[in-house]
Amino acid sequence: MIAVLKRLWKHGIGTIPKDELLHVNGRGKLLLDDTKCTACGDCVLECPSEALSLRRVQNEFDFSITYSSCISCRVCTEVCPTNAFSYANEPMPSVQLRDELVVHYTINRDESEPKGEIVSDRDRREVILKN
Amino acid sequence: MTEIEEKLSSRIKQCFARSLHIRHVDSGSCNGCDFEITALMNPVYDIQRFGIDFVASPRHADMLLVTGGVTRNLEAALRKTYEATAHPKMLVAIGGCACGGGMFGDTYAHLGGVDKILPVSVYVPGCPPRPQAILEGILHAIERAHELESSRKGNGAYAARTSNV
Amino acid sequence: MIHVLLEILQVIFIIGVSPLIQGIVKRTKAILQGRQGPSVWQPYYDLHKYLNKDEVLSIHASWLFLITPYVVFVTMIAVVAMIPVFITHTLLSFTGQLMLVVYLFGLSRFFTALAGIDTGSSFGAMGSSRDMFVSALAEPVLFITLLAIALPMKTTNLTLITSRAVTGHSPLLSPTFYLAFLAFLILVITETGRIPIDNPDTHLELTMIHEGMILEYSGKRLGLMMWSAWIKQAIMFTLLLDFCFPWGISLVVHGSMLIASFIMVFLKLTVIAIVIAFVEMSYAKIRFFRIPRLLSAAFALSIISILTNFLL
Amino acid sequence: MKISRIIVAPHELIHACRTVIANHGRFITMVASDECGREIDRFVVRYIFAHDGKSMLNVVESVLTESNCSYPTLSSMIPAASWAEREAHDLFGIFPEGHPDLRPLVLHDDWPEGVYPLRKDYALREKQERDSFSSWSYPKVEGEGVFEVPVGPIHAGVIEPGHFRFQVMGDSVLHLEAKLFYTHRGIEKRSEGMSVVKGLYLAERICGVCSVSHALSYVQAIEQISETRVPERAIFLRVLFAELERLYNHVGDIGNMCAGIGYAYAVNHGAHLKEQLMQLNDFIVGHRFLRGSIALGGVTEDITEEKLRYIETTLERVKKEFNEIVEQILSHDIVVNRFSNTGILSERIARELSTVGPTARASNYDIDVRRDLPYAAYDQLVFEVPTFMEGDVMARFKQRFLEARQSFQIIEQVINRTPKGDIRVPIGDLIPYSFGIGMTESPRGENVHFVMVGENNTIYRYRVRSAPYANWPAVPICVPGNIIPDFPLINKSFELCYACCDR
Repeated sequence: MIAVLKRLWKHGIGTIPKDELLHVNGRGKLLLDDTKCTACGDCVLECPSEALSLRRVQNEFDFSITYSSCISCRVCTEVCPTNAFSYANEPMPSVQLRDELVVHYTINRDESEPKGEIVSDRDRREVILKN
Repeated sequence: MTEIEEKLSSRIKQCFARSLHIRHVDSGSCNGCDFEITALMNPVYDIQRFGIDFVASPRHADMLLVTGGVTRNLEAALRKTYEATAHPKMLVAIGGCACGGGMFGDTYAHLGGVDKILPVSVYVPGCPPRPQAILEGILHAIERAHELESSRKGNGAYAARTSNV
Repeated sequence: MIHVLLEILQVIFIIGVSPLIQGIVKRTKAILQGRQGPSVWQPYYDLHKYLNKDEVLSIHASWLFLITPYVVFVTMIAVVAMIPVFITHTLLSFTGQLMLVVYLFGLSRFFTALAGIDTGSSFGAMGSSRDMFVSALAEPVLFITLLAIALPMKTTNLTLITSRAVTGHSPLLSPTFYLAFLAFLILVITETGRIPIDNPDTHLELTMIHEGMILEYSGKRLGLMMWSAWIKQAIMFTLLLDFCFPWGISLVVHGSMLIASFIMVFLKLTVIAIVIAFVEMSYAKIRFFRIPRLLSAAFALSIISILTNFLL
Repeated sequence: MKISRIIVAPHELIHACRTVIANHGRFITMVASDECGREIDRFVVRYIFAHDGKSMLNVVESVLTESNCSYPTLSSMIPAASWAEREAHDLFGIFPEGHPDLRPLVLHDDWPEGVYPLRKDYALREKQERDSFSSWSYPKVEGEGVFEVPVGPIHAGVIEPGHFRFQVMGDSVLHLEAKLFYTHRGIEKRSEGMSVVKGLYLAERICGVCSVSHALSYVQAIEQISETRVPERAIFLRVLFAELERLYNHVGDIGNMCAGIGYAYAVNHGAHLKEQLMQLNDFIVGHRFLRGSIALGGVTEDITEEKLRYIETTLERVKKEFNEIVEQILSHDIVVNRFSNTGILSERIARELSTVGPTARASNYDIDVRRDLPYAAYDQLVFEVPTFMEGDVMARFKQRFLEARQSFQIIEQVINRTPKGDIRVPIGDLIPYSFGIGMTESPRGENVHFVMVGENNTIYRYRVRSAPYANWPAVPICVPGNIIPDFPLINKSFELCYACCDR
């Protein structure tokens, strides 16, 4: 009993205050800087969990990140030639509908020469490259 | 929504905001999410100060935290646990696997995602989500507890729709 | 008239304050573990929620399962009506009261255990069998201990015991008191299902005793079962106060005296709750088959206490 | 590590394995595979043996034809092979003749008969209807006063799923039957056809709390095939990550074991220490479970000098508190009483079942991959492998404590000795249909990964024998004779993960 009190005296209460609780330091949410992205599709091909997809919509590209699949592995940050990816310090959003876990970015790059339309096909779990 | 229903839902929200009992169900996770849920109970995060506690029986619980993307061998057990929980109840999917299959996806032994068999209130993505994210998800679910009554009515229809999955 | 009102107030006080005592125990434990812990009002919130929830019943549940929470709750209220809290008068008062208290505890136990078996769940049955094992040992010891307390007071009427304890010379001088006090403390821990006998916070279904029996309850009935357990805890604490630390319990109906005794009782209950939390934190659960040893220690203590009473 | 292959006909398997064992070979696991894509008809079984101290593995191989896919069982000679053979029977439909217990293991009773998911002609996504007629048979103990207590698969605490059946007399356990593989996700099938780079992320997710060890086993298997030489700095950093993982697991387990006896004080302080270690992990590689730290051909993240210093100061603090807490726990007489003589695993059974890790070492079975088959930089570091004679819960508790102390020492050495240089090299070419075997010592024991690559750098067959897979069969053996309330304690003292056993 004395030991219990001694420890409490020495180390106090370790609980972090409520207002600091939701503050996170490590990698959390994956973000894309759509001004840097050239829609080359390398990340889509390399992503191990098929969290990324790229789709051509007329003259633009629709780039999407599916948070429910993202495993924060940093492969995309490594392969991206323009360093367009970054991790925010906030956790991935908790949502009510699964569709809200997908964020879309529209990429409009005239000067880039995209390799083609890349679709991450979730049913077949492979990436199809179409020209 | 009738007046009675509206009253009822505010009452539920009021109840859950101060006292929430959680039952954790592992439906085939890698153990990572489970450990982060355990971490919520440690002195640093101390989830009990929010009036949230983990209980031993689904009958005592208001919320199920499901980790893992439902394996074939656990599908029946998960359904039974859900049925054994008293209304009003919520189901929160913790981790990438529970949200949509994660790395393992859809295989002969893995359904990939809790929402294929049961209605999910809140999805918490991450592999595994940090304790802070899980807590945020739980608080998020409490906030929308007032929608529970409507989901309760839709339940029958949902079961019928998913029975042939 | 004022007596009856006060006595009813006494009953309401114990029923109302019992969740708070539980809250204080939990909060103290949390602080000793180095964390902030739930608010002391948490049991009230829990109770409020349980009473508002729907129930899920096992298909095997019979009338016994359904009726048990009410039986247990009413039994506890009946006991509360017999024990002095801040005045020595009680709603029910007669010779042999102590025996009835033990038997009423036995009745609630009997029903809880049957309800545990009733649903056919293995944990319920396991909890019931263990509870019967513990109570088979604890009940005779409780008798002897109560006897050890009743003997120097020369009555089994709780009102008289308490009033004699209050008016009599300080019991702190006699060894009888210390021995009986120790024995009673062990029994308080046993009866309230705390460490080192049972673990109230456990999530391990294989080690549960009380929790195992109420595993199948949900909603309102679960709330009642929990509340009954808290009331029982409050009763045990109050009995401990009545027998061993009766200072401040008012003998007569007098305004300022009553307020003082009210505050005293409240403070004493808080102190006991904190002490129990300390005991719980400093011990681990003992091996199941070692429980008889602990209880036989209590038995021996009360026997010696009785003997010293005759010898000294 | 050198691999020597012995190829025999099925009827010669027993003889060949006996010879290997006589030459001090230690049975590790059996790997079955369906290799119908090549010119082989059709199944291959491989029994893997290790020669401790010589850094050599023996693989006894045999080809089974599709028409006659049976082979003599080795379970009677090597009890440890029993599960692997049962699993192969479930997933490939190859038949070990004379096996004493061929009940389904991985696929439960509702899986239809005659359907084998790991055969190459079975599509990954093909679902099967539930066969509700067959049921799992449990051996029963009969007699007056004996009754059965079924537990699980969903448990009351935050624990993984497993089903246990106790045959009890009062509270004393007469027999325990464990039905596992509830979290079987089909990872081995899932990996087939995946590129080896992506396979690493799958390997990390086999188990939440041994991610580094699993990833390391996997990359070692691939590096063995491609004959990659990993840079010096990287192998030291690998040791750092592996030991940090061991540390947070052992520290957490020490607290967790006290949960089995309701000693809440130690549970919470243990959890607090573990949290500090996990926050340290988060700080150095950005993941609380150290996922994403190991890469093919090295490590992903370089640890800067400041980070190394930070690790040093944090561990100094944790170490002091850890010693304090363990001292307090061990001086508590109820704890000592509950821990000693509970759940004894005898040395004989530990050896026969080829148990691994702290469990084996606490039963005086002195094996440790770090010392016997050194990998990463372990051959350049000085550390001891503690062992105990008793084999009870107390021995396993002290074992973890002493091992954690060794880990503190190893990390200290790594911090002072890590050389400068590259942290990653590209891996070489992978010759199709060659295999590699990676072995590492996780906090729970040795993890063995068998990887066979196919064409275009994809995985052809991936088999994981995790530490819990080797240790689980020992648990039901040491429970009878104890009482039911002691089971959670015994189970926690083994600290077996269900996820990496079931895969």
